[in-house]
Formats: sequence, structure tokens, C-alpha cells
Amino acid sequence: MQLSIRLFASLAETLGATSLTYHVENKPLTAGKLKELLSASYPDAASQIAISMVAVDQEYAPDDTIINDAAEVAIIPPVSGG
Amino acid sequence: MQLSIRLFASLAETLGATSLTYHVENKPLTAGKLKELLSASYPDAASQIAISMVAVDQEYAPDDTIINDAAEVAIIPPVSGG
Amino acid sequence: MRERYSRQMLFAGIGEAGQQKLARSSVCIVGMGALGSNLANHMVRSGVGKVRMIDRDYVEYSNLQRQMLYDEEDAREALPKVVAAQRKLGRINSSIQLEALFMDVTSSNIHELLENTDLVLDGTDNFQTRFLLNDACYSMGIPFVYGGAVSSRGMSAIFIPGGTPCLRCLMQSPDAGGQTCDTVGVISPIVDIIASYQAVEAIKYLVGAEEQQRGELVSIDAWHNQFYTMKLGRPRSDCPCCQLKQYPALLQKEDTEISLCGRESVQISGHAPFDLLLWREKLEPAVNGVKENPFLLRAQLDEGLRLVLFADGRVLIQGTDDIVRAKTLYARYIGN
Amino acid sequence: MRERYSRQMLFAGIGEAGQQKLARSSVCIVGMGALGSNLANHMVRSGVGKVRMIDRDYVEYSNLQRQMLYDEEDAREALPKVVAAQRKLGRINSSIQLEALFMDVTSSNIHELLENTDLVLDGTDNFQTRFLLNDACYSMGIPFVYGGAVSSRGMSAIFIPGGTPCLRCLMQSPDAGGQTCDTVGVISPIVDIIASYQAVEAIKYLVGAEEQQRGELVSIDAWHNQFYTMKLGRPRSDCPCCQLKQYPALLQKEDTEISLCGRESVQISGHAPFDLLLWREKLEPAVNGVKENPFLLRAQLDEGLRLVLFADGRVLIQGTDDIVRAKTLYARYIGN
Repeated sequence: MQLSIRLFASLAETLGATSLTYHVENKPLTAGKLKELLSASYPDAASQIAISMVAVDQEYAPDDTIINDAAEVAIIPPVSGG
Repeated sequence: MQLSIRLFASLAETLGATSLTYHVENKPLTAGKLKELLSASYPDAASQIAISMVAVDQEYAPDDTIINDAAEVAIIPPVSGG
Repeated sequence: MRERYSRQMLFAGIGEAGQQKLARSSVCIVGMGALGSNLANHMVRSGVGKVRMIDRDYVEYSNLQRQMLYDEEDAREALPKVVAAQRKLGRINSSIQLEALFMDVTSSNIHELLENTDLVLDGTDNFQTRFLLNDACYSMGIPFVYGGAVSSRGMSAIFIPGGTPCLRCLMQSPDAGGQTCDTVGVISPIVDIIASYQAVEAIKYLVGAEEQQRGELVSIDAWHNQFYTMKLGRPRSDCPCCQLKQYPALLQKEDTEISLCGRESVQISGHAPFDLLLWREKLEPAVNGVKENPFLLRAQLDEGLRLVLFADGRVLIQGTDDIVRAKTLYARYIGN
Repeated sequence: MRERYSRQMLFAGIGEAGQQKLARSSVCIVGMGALGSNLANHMVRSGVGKVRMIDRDYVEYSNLQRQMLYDEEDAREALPKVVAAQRKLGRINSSIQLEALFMDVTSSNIHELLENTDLVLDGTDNFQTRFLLNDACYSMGIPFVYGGAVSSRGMSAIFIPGGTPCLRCLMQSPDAGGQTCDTVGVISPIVDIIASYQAVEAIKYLVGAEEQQRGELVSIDAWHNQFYTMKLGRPRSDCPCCQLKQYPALLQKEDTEISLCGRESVQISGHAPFDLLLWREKLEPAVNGVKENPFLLRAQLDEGLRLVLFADGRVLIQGTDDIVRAKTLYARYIGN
């Protein structure tokens, strides 16, 4: 399936885009698996992806969340600093 | 047509809702005409509607803007204070 | 003092070049209440070279809940806001130029006040003054950063002559439906949020970050969790300011009476500058008590009424919204 | 002093009842840097009855660009942030109780520090301390308002034991990818925006506005015009904090070395309290210069290195990220 993924913060900077269209074969796809696949596709961003949150349809998606075709996905690195 | 209208600030308070579904016969409907119709339907809010901005699809819509069926409409009263 | 701005220069959007641009910039903040305090704090800390602040009001206890530059001593002394602000800000950054103007902005002085200014920041509390700023800015080619905050909501947008529509394109009436901080209250977080959205657009403009400039009006309600953006779109073809270039607010003859927004106060201007010591002597026998500082004199009348005489000639009649009554009191104590 | 809060009580969401609840409330702000300064300003001005502030750091010139409570004099004197903050805030609102604790928060003192606190506000700059706060808050049933800001972006959420997931549900690693204010910089508007979103959730909680409480993580980039909300959803079933109730951070034995986030400084704790006058005499002949105030002593070493001895026994080795080198210097000047 084709996933439209929003990217935030440092991740958007590393990948040079605020969104990407990502093709996935695996089904069912979980949030955890998506992070693995993205890390493999974008090794430069792997360490950031590993610590990032996945949101599906604007709700936090733990690793075992199933991602469906029409889902709106976002990958959000945590922000420290204060 | 059926319009879904988002309401903001004092207008939402006066009408007791942050959105409403509004039925309009007039075609073509302009932003200015919509304000007139809403003022007639909700006389308590008429003075607020008169000074409010209309946004169509998240863009400012001057009075002569044509509003289509699928448009996302918002009525936004200006905020003073500082 | 490179160390001072080190974290700001590390930020890629500003860098060393941006920091130098900020140092060469001059901004004017009109209104030093809640938004104005926060705006000035951002401009001064970020190293904008020259910050001019204009306000006609003095610090009161009811300001302290949200006007971040002022403290109890300022209220006790009834210091003009610009004076209190300059004291605090001078301690924060002694390397920039601060100018504090304790006065009313009018159609006759606005051009002089905004000369050589790169950007105008809106800290006012009423649309009458905002329209005046908007018209003056567009006639002079200066960007104007609007902000308003009341209750738990606020909005902000940057208007750039030649680049975006102006405030008059969006709002045709100087009426905001009677909602002011004095009628529906206000909480401090929305003030800081709105002023910070104003400040970041100001910084973007000053460092030349055109691509990041927001072409939207942002509307926020911090209590009810709303966030809405509206693209400014195209100018209204019949806008008397940015299209017809009539600048109506600049043409208006000033009224001598100005009713301050919902504060139960009427301002009457037009008097020659007051010699406050002289007026203290004059008023003391006639009223229930007089307090003064170098900038103003407060005379307590009966029934919660108060006269405030400002050195520049303005008089504030507090405790009434009734212009006729205010004029009567003015005539009674000040004369004509 | 009813006048002071008049505009806040006029706000329907707070009212007189809400104002009284705020007056009876006690909050703890951990970390008094950029977010912490702004948080404290909001809490103090809005009339929260008791505000406890904890921080282990002192004011430096590079803080002034964004840490709104501090000025040049504070940096010149190298005042502990909590001390400088207390001075400013005391002048702003003398009717509330302020507590300034110049110390490190650890797993051994956290319970004592948070006792009798209604709410904890996150002003820290690292996830290690945030996890400690999160675990302590959930073990004690205290809401925790997370905030983080760096570059032009930030995020915030309120975590309520029994009501929402916790910080550990969302973030499993104390690593934030190495992005800190000292590596990628930070601009002041995003700080105020994030702290203000934290503050408004805190006020909602304290006045009991449950329906308005945000069940979302807010993410904002003020430079690139982004705003995104993510519902917190349900807790992770294997969350070691809010589900398994193991509170890992509370079990951790403290390291004696803590590397401060990207600031080229290593902190070594574990020494007995320092008699600073005694240590001044000891170190003066051995180093390139010593400066001190009642709270700390700074000794300038070669090659941009600096030792800072705190009265409570901590030592900061500035100018290196190398823990081994820091230990060597510690051993050389302080001993073991």
C-alpha cells in the first residue's frame, strides 16, 4: 500500500521533506514494523526514527497498532531542551 | 445546499456551538450573502456576524466570494484586546 | 557580547548574518500592555538594535496578572508603562537602544513616530488605533504585525505592504463586539502565545526569512483547545487603505474625547502641558486626596471617580463611561 | 488585592471560585531555564498560592536571550537561577509563597521535594530528569506537565495519573537525538509558546476545568509554521511506569557523573558540601583566577576549562564532554 507520512522536526530536516509517500508490501502493517522499514529505507535517519513516536490519524500508535490503507501517519521525534 | 460552518470565539459562545450545519437555498451563494442569511437566522448574533470574517477553505473570503457545496466555511470574529 | 546571542546564532534560520541584521534593525511597539510587554521582551532579548516603545497609560495592580514587565513597585508608584518597561529592559540588555515615549499616538504625530522604523508591532487594545497604525504603515511601506488577545483567545498576522493584504482588507469595522479584557477578562498564557507568534514573524521579517513568513491569520483559543489558520488571500479590491490608498485613519481629525475601551474611563486631550506641581496645589483643596509622580497626578474625587492629569496635557476621568459627565468633571476641575 | 486578579476572575473559565482554588494550590517547577522562567512567571502572576522552584544551575550571559526572569546583573554575579528568580518574582507578587531550592533533583530526594505538591511543571532540559519526574509523579499521583523546546520547535502535554497515559508510554528512550539548545540553538518565541501551553493546562487542572483539559501532545514549529496535535490515546499495556508500576527511574542508583546536555560540561556529584571560602584559598594559587559568590566558586583553568564548585558538593567541569578528562581534572583539583 501507499502511505502518506508526515515528518516533523529533526526528522524532516534529515530527510529534507515534511512529508513522503511510502510504499509498503507488508500486511498487516504495524507501527513498530513501519519504523523498522523506514529505518532500513533511510539509514541516515534510523537513530531518529528509533526514538520517534508514530501517530495514526492524529492519535499515538504504540508499536502493535495496525496501520490501514487510508491512515494518516506522522512520525514525531521527541523534543528535549528547556 | 448544506453548509458545515465552524464558529469561533464570542460567536461560538453566543450560539452555544463551535459548528453548525446550515441549509441555504440561494445560489450562487456569496460570503456576504451568507452573513446576511445567518444574521437573519440568528438575530442575537447579528451584530457579531456583521463584523466577522468569513473563511472559505481556510482562506479569507471577501463579500463577493462564491461559496460552493463542498466548501469548508468558518466565521471568525476579530479579537481586540492587548 | 557574542556569548549572549550564541544560542540564537546557532539556530540555522538566523545565524550570524541574521544576528547582524537584527542589530541593525529598528522596531516600534505601540501599546505596552500585556502584548506589548511580551513583544518588547522578545525584541530586546533577541538583540534588535533599536526598540521604540509608545504608550499613554500607567501601571495599575490589575495589570500585574498578565503584563510581564511590571511589578508591585511600578503599580505603587503608578509609573508610566514605558518608563517601567525601559528600566527593566535596560537591565536585561544594555547594548541596545531603548526609547520610551509616554504619549498618545494620533493621526498628527504617527508619521513622525514611525519614521526610520523597519517594523511596527501592535500592542494596542483597540481597533481604532490599529487602523491608524495599519494606514500609517501602508502609507509608509512598513510591515505591521497585528495581535489581539482577550479571554482565552487571540489572533495574529503580519501585514506587509506590497506583499499581503492589510488589516482593513480583513476587518472593516473598528468594533470588536465589545469584548475587551475589562469586560470578559483575560488569562496570561494566551497573551504570551499571541505576542510570541507576533515576535517570531517580526524576527523572520527582520532577518529576511521570506519563505518562512506566514501568510495567514492565526486564531487560537488556549482554553478550548482551538487552533485555526486562515490564508490572507488577495487584497479586497476596494480596500481604502492598501488599494485605494486613501488611508482614512490618517485623514480623521482628532476628537478631543477618547473613551478608553471598557475601562470606565474617558480621556480628554487638547489641554496644554500640565505643570503638575502647580496643579497639585490647585486641586489639593478641592478633592479627597492627590498622588503624583514626575509623569502624572491622580486626584481622588467622590463616588469612585478619579482625575488623572498627565504632564503632556491629557486628562483621564476614571470611574465613568459617560462622556458628558466626564466633560462636566473636566470643566469643573480643569476648566476649558 | 482583589484588584490584582480582577481580569482573571472576569474570565468565565476561572471566576472567583477558580481564583480561590489557585490560591490554595501548590506547584513545583523543576528546571528554571527558559521554560521554567516563563512557567514561574505565569504561576506567580496568576496567583498560585505556593510555587516551589528547583534548579542546580546559575545564570550565564548566553541565557539572557530567552530566559525571561534574568538580567545582566544576575549573569555578572553568576547567581543561582532560583535565587535570581525568587528576587524578581517576589517583587511581582508578594502575596504568594515562593520557595527556591538550589539543588539537583535525584531519585533519593524526589519524593521529599514533591510532597504536598498538586502539580509538577517540567522546566528541565533532558529526558533523564523528565523520566525521573514522570515516575515520581505517577507513583505519588501528581499530574506532570511536560514541555520541551529547542530550535524553533517544541511540544507539550499534561499527563494525569489515572486519567492519561504517561510520558514513558510515548517515549521509551531518554535520548532526544542529540538536539539541544547548545547544539542547534533556540529562539525565544517558541519557548514562551510552549511554556504558555504548559501553563494553561496547569491552570485548567488547578481550577478543575476537566472538560477543557487537553488530552493531546501539541507539537509546534514557530519558524516553519507547523502545528500538530496527537491524541494521547490509551496507555501502553507494558509501560513500566503507569501500568507495571515499576517506576524504573526511582530505582536507579545515582551515577556520580552526570554529563550535562551538550553543554561541554560534566557534573560530578557526591562530594561533601564545600566550604567555598576555604576552597577559594586552596584553589587560588593553582588556577588562573577564582570568582565566587555565596552559592558557588568558579576557577578558571587552562585551555578554556573551568571548574565550578557548588556549596552543596557538586562540581561542574566546563569546557569538555570527556568524562575521563573531567574525572582527571576533578581528581587533580578536588581530590577523591
